[in-house]
Formats: sequence, C-alpha cells, structure tokens
Amino acid sequence: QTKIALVVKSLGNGFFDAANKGAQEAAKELGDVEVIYTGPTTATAEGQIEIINSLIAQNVNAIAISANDPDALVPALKKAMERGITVISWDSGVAPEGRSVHLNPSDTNLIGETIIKLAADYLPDGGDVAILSASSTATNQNAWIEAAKKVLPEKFPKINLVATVYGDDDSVKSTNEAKGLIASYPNLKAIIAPTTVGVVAAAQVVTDDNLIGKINVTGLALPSEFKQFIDNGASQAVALWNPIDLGYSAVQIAYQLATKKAEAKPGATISIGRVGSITLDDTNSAAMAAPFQFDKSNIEEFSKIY
Amino acid sequence: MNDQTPATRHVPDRLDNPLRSALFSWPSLLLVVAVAIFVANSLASPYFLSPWSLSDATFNFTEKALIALAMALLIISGEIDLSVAAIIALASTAMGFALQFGIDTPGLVAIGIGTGLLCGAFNGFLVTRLGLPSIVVTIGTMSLFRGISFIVLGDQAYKGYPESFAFFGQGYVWWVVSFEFVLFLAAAAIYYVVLHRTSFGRRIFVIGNNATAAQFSGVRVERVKFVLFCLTGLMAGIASVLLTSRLGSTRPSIAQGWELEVITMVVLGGVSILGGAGSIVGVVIAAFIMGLVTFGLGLLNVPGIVMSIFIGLLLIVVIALPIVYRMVRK
Amino acid sequence: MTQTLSTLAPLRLLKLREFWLAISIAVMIGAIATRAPSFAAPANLADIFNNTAILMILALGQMVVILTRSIDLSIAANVALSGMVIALCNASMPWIPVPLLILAAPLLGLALGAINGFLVWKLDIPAIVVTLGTLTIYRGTTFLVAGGQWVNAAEMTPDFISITRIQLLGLPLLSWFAVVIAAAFYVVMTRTPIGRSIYAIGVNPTASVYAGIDVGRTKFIAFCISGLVAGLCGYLWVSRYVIASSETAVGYELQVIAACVIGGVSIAGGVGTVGSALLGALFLGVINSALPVIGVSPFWQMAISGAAIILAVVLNARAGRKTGRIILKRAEAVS
Amino acid sequence: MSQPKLTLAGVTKSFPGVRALHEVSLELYPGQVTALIGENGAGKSTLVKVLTGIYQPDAGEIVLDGKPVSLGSAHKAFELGITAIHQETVLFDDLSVAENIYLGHAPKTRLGTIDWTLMRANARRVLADMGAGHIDAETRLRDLSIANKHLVAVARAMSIDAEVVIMDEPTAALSHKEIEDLFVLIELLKEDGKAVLFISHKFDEIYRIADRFAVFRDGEMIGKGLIGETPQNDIIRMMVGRSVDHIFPERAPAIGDTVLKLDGLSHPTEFDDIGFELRRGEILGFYGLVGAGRSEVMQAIFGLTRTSRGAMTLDGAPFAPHSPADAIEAGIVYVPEERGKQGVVVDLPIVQNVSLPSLKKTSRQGFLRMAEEFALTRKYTERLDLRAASLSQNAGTLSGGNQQKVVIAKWLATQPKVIILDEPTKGIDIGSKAAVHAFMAELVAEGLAVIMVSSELPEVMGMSDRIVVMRAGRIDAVLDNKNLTADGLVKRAIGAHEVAA
Ligand SMILES: Nc1ncnc2c1ncn2[C@@H]1O[C@H](COP(=O)(O)OP(=O)(O)OP(=O)(O)O)[C@@H](O)[C@H]1O
Ligand SMILES: Nc1ncnc2c1ncn2[C@@H]1O[C@H](COP(=O)(O)OP(=O)(O)OP(=O)(O)O)[C@@H](O)[C@H]1O
Ligand SMILES: [Mg+2]
Ligand SMILES: [Mg+2]
Repeated sequence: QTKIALVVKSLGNGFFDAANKGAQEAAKELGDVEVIYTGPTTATAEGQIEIINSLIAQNVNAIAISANDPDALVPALKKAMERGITVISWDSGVAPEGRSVHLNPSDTNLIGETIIKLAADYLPDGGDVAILSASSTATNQNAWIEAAKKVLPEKFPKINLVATVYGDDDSVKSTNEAKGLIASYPNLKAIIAPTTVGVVAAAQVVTDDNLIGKINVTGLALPSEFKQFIDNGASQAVALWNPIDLGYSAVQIAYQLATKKAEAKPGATISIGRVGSITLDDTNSAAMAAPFQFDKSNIEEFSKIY
Repeated sequence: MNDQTPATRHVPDRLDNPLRSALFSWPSLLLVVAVAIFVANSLASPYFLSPWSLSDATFNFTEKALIALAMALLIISGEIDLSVAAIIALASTAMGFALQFGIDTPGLVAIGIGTGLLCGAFNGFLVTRLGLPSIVVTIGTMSLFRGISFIVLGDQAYKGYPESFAFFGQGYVWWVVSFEFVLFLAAAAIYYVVLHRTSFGRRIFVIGNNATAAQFSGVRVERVKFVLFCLTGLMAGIASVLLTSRLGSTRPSIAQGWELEVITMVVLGGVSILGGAGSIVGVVIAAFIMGLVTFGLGLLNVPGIVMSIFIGLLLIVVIALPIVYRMVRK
Repeated sequence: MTQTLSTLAPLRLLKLREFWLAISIAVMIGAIATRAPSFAAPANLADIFNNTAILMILALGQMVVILTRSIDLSIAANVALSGMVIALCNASMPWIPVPLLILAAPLLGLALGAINGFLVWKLDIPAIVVTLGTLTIYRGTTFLVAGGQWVNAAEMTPDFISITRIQLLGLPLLSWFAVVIAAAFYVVMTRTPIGRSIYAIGVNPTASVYAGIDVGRTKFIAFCISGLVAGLCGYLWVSRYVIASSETAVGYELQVIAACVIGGVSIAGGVGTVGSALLGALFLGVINSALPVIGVSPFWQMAISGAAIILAVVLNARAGRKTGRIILKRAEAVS
Repeated sequence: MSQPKLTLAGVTKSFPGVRALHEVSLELYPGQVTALIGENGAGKSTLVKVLTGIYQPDAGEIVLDGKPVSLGSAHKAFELGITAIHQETVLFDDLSVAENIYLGHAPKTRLGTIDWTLMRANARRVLADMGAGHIDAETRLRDLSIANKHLVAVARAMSIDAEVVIMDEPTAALSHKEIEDLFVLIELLKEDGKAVLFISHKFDEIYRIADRFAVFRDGEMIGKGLIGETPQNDIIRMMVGRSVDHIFPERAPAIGDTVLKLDGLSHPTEFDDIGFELRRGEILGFYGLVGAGRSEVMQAIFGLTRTSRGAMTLDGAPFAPHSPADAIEAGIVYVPEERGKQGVVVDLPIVQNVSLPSLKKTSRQGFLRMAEEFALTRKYTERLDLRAASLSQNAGTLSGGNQQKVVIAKWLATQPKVIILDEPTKGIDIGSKAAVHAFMAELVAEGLAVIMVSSELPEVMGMSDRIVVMRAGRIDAVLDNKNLTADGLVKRAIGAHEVAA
C-alpha cells in the first residue's frame, strides 16, 4: 500500500477541504493508496514541520504539501527525501531543493493577470484598486502579486494599484485591513483579494458599509462560500481553479513518483488520470489549467460543487 | 536566664525521611505519567519505538524546553516573561540582518544570543527599575519585539544561512543524538545545579516566597530578578539560534504562541505560578511529557489543536490530582 | 450622580487617570484628523466605536476577573467555542429563531466560565493555570465540534448575520450591545453587593473573609460574568466577521488584557472601573483604525501598539505610585 | 448574677498537626469585660475566629441567649450580633471609609442596589458617636493614619448593633493616647450592657478594664474567675505553668566608644534632622507614638529608605548604605516590626531562614553546604532556646514568639556590630518577652550596640540606657534614663510639654 500525505496550510479552510475531496477520489481510483489528510490549525511553518517529522516517522511514501513558507520547510523536507520519501509541493510551493516537483494550480503569470483583469473588466475608466492578500509570507500570493504588478503598466495603464495589505488569512485581520483600505483611499474602486478568506471578508465589509456599486470586490474565491456576494452585487466576478482537480492531481503525481512510474526531471511528462497530463519545466514545476471565472451566470451551478 | 527553664532541648535537623519524601514528590508523580504515556505511545503506534522516531520527537520540544529552564527560575522568583517567543523572532531577525553583511556562523550565534540577552535585560529593566508588574510589561514587549521584526522584515524573509550554521538545529552529535538534545540535557544539568545547589538558587526561592523578607534579609532582590530576566532572554536567544538553524530562514512570524507552551511546560513541571516552589527535574520531565504526547498523537495524525486538548487536560488533571486526593482523604 | 461617582470609584486618582486617558484619545483623534480629516467625521467615529464594541465588552468581562486578583486567559477561546456552537446550530437548524440563539450564546459562555470558576473555587488552582489549560481545551473542542470545518457566510441564515447590523439611532445594534452591557456593568460593579464584593476580595482577600464574603464563590461569579460576556461576544464575533472557525479570536485574550491594563485596571486586583476598561479598549481601537488611515505601514502596527502598552503601564505606575505616609506634612497640618 | 449572654461548651478545633482548641468552655456576661489570657499560640485568636464564623469548630456548642446557634459564616455571626476587632487589621485600603465600615451589610434601596447616600450618612453617624467625627467617611482608607485606621476597624464593629463585642489584642498596634480612647469606648459598651471579650498580653490593661478572666494554655481552658479576686501571679502561673517574675534584667552597663553616629539625617517627607550617637554596649531606646517615624529612621539606617540630607558614620568611617545588603555587610542588622511580612519567610524551613543572610559564610564558591547551614542554625537557635519539632520545619508553623527567635537568630549568626530591634516584643507573651529582654542584656554585655524601638513605656524605661523620644518625624529629646517619669515621656511624645512649658 502506498501512503500519501496531503499536507495543507491549515485545517478547516474550505479550499483545502475541497482539495482533499479530489485527493480521496484519486486514492480510490488508484486502488492501493491511503491518503493522510493533515495540516496545522494555524497556518505556520513550525506547525507543518512537526507534522512532517511525524510523517517521516510513519514511513509514508510521499508527502504532497501546500507550504506556509517556501524556505523554512526546506530542511525538514530535505530530511524526508533523505529517508526515501517522495516530496512534492502543490498550490503554494517550496524552494526547489526541498521538493522534487511543484504543481502550480495555474500559471503564475496568468493568475497575476487574471486578478487584475477581473477588476479592470468592470472599470472601463480605470481608477484606484488595492490588493488584500493572505499572509505576507505566502509564496503563491506573493508570486501572483508580483506578476500582477508586472503586467499593470503595459496592459492596464488606467488601473492604479494604491496599496497591498495583508490579512493573514484571518477574517478579523482581513476585515480590519479592508476597512482601513476603504478609509484611507476614498477613491478606491476595487479590492482584489487573491485569497479565499480575504475575499469573503472584503465583500462583507463592502456589504456592511453600503458600498455595493461603489467598490467592486474581486479575486480568488470558492463559489460555495462566495455565492451570496455575487448575488448581492458586492462582487461582479471572481475566479478560481478547481481545488478538487488540484488535490486529485497532487495525489496522482505523488503516486507516480513514489512508485517510480514517473521521474522528476525537467521536460518529463506525468500523466494525471482524468485531468490529463503535465509537463515539468526546468525548475521541475508544472501548471494546471487557467483559472476559471465565476459570475452571475454560473456561480449557482458551481456553488454546489465546491 | 530563668533558672526554671529546662535544659536546652535538642531540635533534630529533620523528622521526615528524605528518601520517602522524594518518593512522594511532584517529579515522581510526573515520572509515572511520563512512563505511562511512553508505554501508551508504543502500544498505539508501531512507528514510535524506533531510534530515529524518538530522536525526531525531541526536536519538537527541546527549543521550548531550553527556555522553560530559565522561565522556571523566573516564575519561582514570582515573575513571568510572556515575550520569549517574540524575543526568538527578534533575535532571528537580528541574525538575518547581520547575515546581509556577510557575518559568519560564530558571529551570527553571538548576535542571536546577544539580542536575546538585550531583550531580557530590557524586560528586567522595566520590571525591576520601574517597578512594573512583569505580566503586563511582557505583554507589551511581546508586541514590541515582534513588531520590530515586522518593521525590519515586513513581508520578506532572510535566508541563505551558511552551511555551518545548519549544524545547531539539524546536526547530530552522535548517531541519532542531536546537538539540540545534548545542549538541552547539558543546560538542564546546569540549571539544576544553579537552582538547587547554589546560594543564588536559594535566594530565588526566598524571593519567590516573600520578596520583602528577602530584601530585609539582605538579598538584592532587584538584582537577582534582573539576572533572571536576562537569563530568560539569553535562553530565548539560544532557542532562536537553534530554531533559525533548523528552519534555515527567518520570518517575523516564527515561534508564534510559544510563550504559552513554555509556561505550560513550567507549570506542569510543578513550578508554582505564584512563585516560591518548583524543581528543574519536574520541568525536564514535563518537557518530555509534552514532547511525547504531541509526537505520539502526531503519529496517529491527530491534528495539533486536538493534541492541545490533551495538554490542557493533562495540565489541569495533574495539578488537580494531589489536591483532590488530599480533599478525598480528609 | 456626579456626587456618587466621587465615592463610588474608590480612587479620585483613578478618575483623574480616566480623564487623562479620555483626553489623550481625543488628542489622538484630533491629531489624526489633521492628516486625514475624514477620520474625525461622526460616521467614522461611530464606525470605530462599532469596531471596538466586542473588545470593549470582553475588556469589561476580563476586568471583573482581574479585579479579583485572577486572570482569564480562556476568554478568547470561550468566544471561539460559543461562537462556533451557535453558528453550527444556525447552519444546521436554520429554523431556530435568531433571538433564541442570541440568548443561548451567553448561557453557553456562562457554562464555560463556570468551569473555570469552579476549578478556581473548589480546587483552589491558580486562575492563570486553570485558564491556561481551558484555553487549549476550549479551542480544541471548537475544532472537534465543527469536525475541523469552518462555518462560513453562505451557511448562516441572513437574519443571523444581519441583526447586529441593524441601524438604530445612527449606530448599529452591535454598538448598542456594548452600550447596554457597559451600563449593566456600571450598575453591577458600583451598586450591588456582588460588585462591591468583587472589588473587596481584590483589595484584601483576608479582610473579605472577615467581612463575611466568600472569596472562592465571588471569584466563581467573576468567572461566570466573564464567561457570560465571552459567550455573547461569540455570537457577536461570528455575526460580525461572518465566519466561525477554531482560529476565531486566536491570541485575542492578550489584546483584551492589554485594553484593561491601558485603562489602568491593576493586575494586582481591586483597582479599575468600568470607565477605565472601556477607555482602554477604545484607545487600542482608535490606534488600530488610525494606523492604516494615516498611511503607517501595517508592519509598524504591532510595534506601535506594544510601545503604547508599555507607555501606558509606565504612566499608570507613575500616577499610582505610593507617595509614602508623609509624616512631616501631616505634622505641619496639625500644628 | 445575670445570665451569660454567650456560652461555649466543649468547643474543639484542630488544624493539621495542631490542636488549637480542645473542649473549651467559656461564658460572656452582658455589661462585663472578660479578658482572655494565654501564651502565644494558646488558641485565643482561633477562638475569636470560631465565634465570628470564620472557622467552623470540629465539635462543641455555642449558645446565644440560651439558644444554640450555628455560625456558618462571618455574615451569619454578625447577623446574630457578634462582632470583632481582629488581631490583624483587616480592612480595605483602596475602598472608602464608609464602605470599609459597611461592606457586607450596606443599606439597600428598594431596588436592592446599594444606597450610597444612606451608607455615608450612617458611617458619619457611627464615627461621630464614637468620638471619631474627624474622620471623613469619603476618604480612601489608604490615606488615613494607622491610628485612624484602627478607629475605622472599631467603627466597623460598632456599625453592627452587636450584643457581643470581641477585641483581639486591640492595643498591640496603638500607643498610649489611642489606648486611652479605646478604654473610654469599652466603658461605654459596658454601660450599654454589651458583653465584651478582651484579649491582651498586657496585664496592666487587663487589670484596668476587665471584670473577669479566662486563661488558655495549649488550646485548653485552664481557669477562670473574677479579676478582682485573683492576683496577677496566679494568672501567670495558670498561663505558663510556672511563675515568671518579669523584672527587667539587671545590667551593669559598660558603655564603650561611639559605633554609629547620625547627623542631620533627613527624608523629604517622613523625617527631618535626625541626629544621635549609639555607643558600644548600650541599649538606646526609641519612644514615640505609633506613626512618629521611628521605623522609617531605622529603615534608613538599614539602607531601605533613601535619605535626602545628612550623614551617617559607622566606627568613624562614612556610612551610606544603598540596600540592606550593604548595611548587613557593614555590621548593622534590623529586626523588623512586621514579623510575618518582613521577618521570616513562612513557607521555608527554619534552617533556610536562619542561614539566609549568612549564605556567603556557609556556602563555598556559591555552592550550598547544608551541613554548615544546620550547624550555624543549631548554634544560634539553641542559644535562644527555640522550641521547634525540627530545624526543617517551616517557620510559619511556629508560634509568634518562636518566629521572633528565628529572626533574631538569623541576625546573630551574621555577628553584627549594631542590632536594631523594632517593637521586639509586640504581641509576644510574657514568658517569651522575658527571654527576649534577657537576651538583649546578654547582647550588650558582649559589646554589641542595640537600638530598641518600642511603644511600650515599661519596656523602654526598663531596658534603655538612654531614650530618644520622637514626635512627628523629628527628635524631641535624647534623655538619660535616670529619674524619668512615664508621664513626662508621654507628654513629650504627644507634644504636650511644649504647650505646658
Ligand atoms: N489556619 C491555621 N492553620 C494551621 N494552624 C493554625 C492556623 N491558625 C492558627 N493555627 C495554630 O493554632 C494555634 C493557636 O493559634 P492562635 O492564633 O489562636 O494563638 P493566639 O493565642 O491567638 O496567639 P497570639 O497571642 O500569638 O496571638 C497555634 O499553634 C497556631 O500555629
Ligand atoms: N497611615 C498608615 N497606614 C498604614 N500603616 C501605617 C500608617 N502609619 C503607620 N503605619 C504602620 O505603623 C507602623 C509604625 O509606623 P512608623 O514606623 O512610621 O512609626 P513608628 O514611630 O516607628 O511606630 P512603631 O512604634 O509602631 O514602630 C509601621 O508598620 C507602619 O507601616
Ligand atoms: Mg492571636
Ligand atoms: Mg514602626
């Protein structure tokens, strides 16, 4: 039996629960696989390290991790690899020396562009926008924001990014930061929250403060959690990839590597069951599909799935 | 004097049997608990009883336990330091900052420990010189120290520590015996001697029991307390070196919430939170207990937050046990 | 009223301290307004008040416990657990009327507070140890009852979320909760035997025994009070932030204690008033809302509030410093 | 004879390891003062606590007005009309005077809330009734002088319309003037027909105020009777089981050179221009009213209080201690007034208490040597005839007198030059008192210099070679202890002589 640990940033987060669904699906499909779904309660690197230590002791075959910190986890994951455990990262990556493969939910640049585009689409005349991110150490968010900033001047010259703040994926902090943004930038037209926790908090603030129509909240959101804000108009549209597919793919890849059915090297192609296959780039990372956009027309349907 | 007074009577040194009282002491109770948990763990998980597992298990608590040693002394003296976790963050930031200027391993270690010492001295200054309650002061410095890390680092991280620096948090001295663990055992031995075998240790107990009487007896209360705050800062600095080395990087958010875990360790070890009583042996056993419980449950993939229920229950039950026993017997 | 105040609040000094705290909050708001005029607008001030409402209520509960020379570290965990249970009830049984849930929340909190109080009272374990233990137990239980899931906005009924947002005389209901509770605390702490007993056992536990006060029972009641408001805040929190998770209000207990301390509630017990706890909370609330507005980097926030706490403690200690017995002056006054 | 107001029969109360009361019976009569007499630890205060509902007796019966009652709590006791002024001051520093008087039985409004207006009015009335109208009911207790605090304690007892009034060593902390006031009040209570239980170690007071007496020894009632029919010696014999002639020890003072000299020592608020010389082999008595600032001066000499002006010399060399540690090193030690708080560490063994200031001597390079500590402790406690089960016993389990011996032993072990004793016999029974006095005589005979602060006139006059009288933070006079009258000293202490002269 192959034991694959799906380590997430923190337990309880709807996004990761959905990913776990996909992971279990993959396990069933593969047959002889046991998926251990685990993670710390608070999104910290130390919490994940303790978990990695106990996974090493349990002799799991593979660890698929969405990292809270790209660097701090490296020593622990290196130790795991030395003890013969296959390590991949997914969603939020680990520095290359700490994993064999990294699975991006989507292309980083594409996400960066998408989150800006989501705001720009509804701002024909341009205006001030601000970003409300997760924790300041989240690898994936930082990469997306970086990419977004890069495309701004050329593709969206009228959009003016006034601030980036961090809500730490904590509803209270996110709420306060959103309020702070609204208070400090009276001309704010949109809040972009590329995190499922932050986007809900921001939309709630906009709803509470009667700013629907004045400020558009957008970013990455789980349809099931976010439906009401599309319905009430606090948000026009949000995007996300399919977390179920992401979890499914992570387990598939981990399984292929752990059972030596595939090898992690630049250029290699790994098949991932019903999702298709991915090809590794020269940092051994690969990206899945483009983010999918949700708006009034389709949110109803997707909110029933994840 | 009065001639009817009977001849001076002999007052014996002690009436109780030291062996017997040691047998019924807090550390023995803890030891029983520790052994029980050890046995339970080995029954519950087939992976537990392997040398590498046990060695890995020690990493989960040695850094906290190092701080707990000094914290025990501080709490016995009637003070407390809630800023230790923030000191770890600040000391780590200082090391990362120094790293940017190409300072090598010995220098980094010195800076980490030195920063811890300075932070401890700052706490000590506020508490002893300005006469402020330590629990309040250290709630403030807890935000201040970590806040400074955030100011310096923001959303950035320091990484790229030299290879040789990795030894402190990841190195092994002999086979499965890690450097961290050896350091902890050595520190525990030193703290044991300091607290129980020196006049400095005696003064700590006296201060914790009655600081006024201690002062009236010529104990330099403020100075002793200041030294204890410095020691606690120093140990937090050492823990910071170990943790930074183990993580190989610095973020301002490291070691979040450790202060309560350290204090739990100390209290579980039988140190009276009101001051004046406690032992290093108890604290060491308590550290092992907490390490064993978390690692054992980790092997069963129990989420950390559920483990904390066990720790919380353990704390209350172990402390309540002797009290309930006494009540029932009466 | 004013006359009563002068004796009620045992310390004239303390009143002076509250006065200065109020002044410094006003000065702070004024100073910020020079950089961001909209900050001092009534609507924004009302907003800050609303933002601080939960902290104020919790600070009142914590104050009562601190007055008895105890401390309640589990107060935030209590918020999380009560909030989670109420949210789960709402999510799984949407037909239960929301007012009933609002009533149930404080009762749940009360039960949790009573556990703390009972352990402190009957087993005589120091409060800091008891609540350090229950802090982790309550938080872990929050995780367990929800099966590790969060309860999010989509799962809660609209009423559940919107009641605290109903505007009444220009303030949301959440703010009115704080107003009513503050008034209730004022009456209880100054006008009822139990309120006075709480002060008395903090000032001098031995003397309280001689005055016929059951010290253990009074502490028990103090913990029940703090649990009661924590439970209510559990609902308020969930309704305000429309999410219930095991991480709700994590680490918030220290904020609450800091609010008390800034207000001048003495950690040694017996000293502190309703006004002081409220002002302390408001002080923190204003700082937290002001920093983003005046463009201070969010990374400075923590250090600034830490420095504010230390400063407040130093100033409070200065103000409260014993002046000695002043034998010489007294002698002159007599002759 | 009238019926007893209150009767105790077979009351027993034990603490772990101690039988504090054993089958005690006692009657209190209306309109009479009954004095309760016994050595330290005889169980007097325990009895008071049983009568006021703070302790529950293990066995026995309490009968009030012929009906058996149960005193389940302090509240119950004062509802039944039993009130007490306890041995320790048990008041609330941070609450107002009015609330101190009425806490626990405050008047209520119709709504059940506390009626502050009425409470203050009542408090003013009670204070005025007992002649303490100068105390403002609204001030914080912290701001009152110690004597006034004591009056508040009395007012609290009086605020309950009690039939039984108990006073546990009410005079121990008071000086002459306040004691006189208190006695007037007791006379008033008697006239009102209250039953009064009065506890004191001072026989002059007992013979002045009491009608009856009861003697306790080791928790048992040994004897009772009418004071007027029983000579003091008989009572003492009942009390200690032998006779104690408390005569102050005869000494042949051999006064040597000046050891300690103070010159114009001042403190910004507490004392001013203090100057005197202390010589080897001398007992220098300090007399004054409570709150005259004597302890403050002593604490300045001991390095506890910062001074603003003036200088000290020790053996001719300048001496400016910054902490007690400095003073002890220089050879000056201080036996503080508040034994429990400042003297002994109650939860530590006797041996650790005694060796504390001598740790440098008993340890080697900072490492403890228990054998040395025991040897040192044994040497000095045996010399003081300490009564204890073992040297590892916690100091808190000793009786008051024996605790005082531990403190003195601790200081003797440092082999000091000057020993300052602040109220060395306060609250100590007559047997131990004689021992302390004899011991002081021995000390000076060995060439030590002793400063003795005392509010007890007989003690000051019986022991001192010279007497310093302090009043309101200043030295009034330094007198040779020859041909002094008690009256003259009291007048100096209260400042009456200046008016008279
Ligand atoms: N709470 C207690 N726990 C244990 N022992 C106690 C307690 N209270 C009193 N005792 C013991 O009971 C005995 C009687 O004490 P008590 O205070 O009644 O003496 P006392 O006659 O008032 O003495 P003194 O003249 O010194 O005031 C003493 O041996 C004392 O140590
Ligand atoms: N206002 C007060 N409040 C509290 N305690 C007081 C007050 N005044 C005096 N005392 C206490 O009474 C005792 C005597 O005061 P102080 O030392 O100043 O005068 P003293 O002349 O030395 O009196 P004593 O003869 O009792 O030593 C001390 O223990 C002091 O703490
Ligand atoms: Mg007594
Ligand atoms: Mg004095």
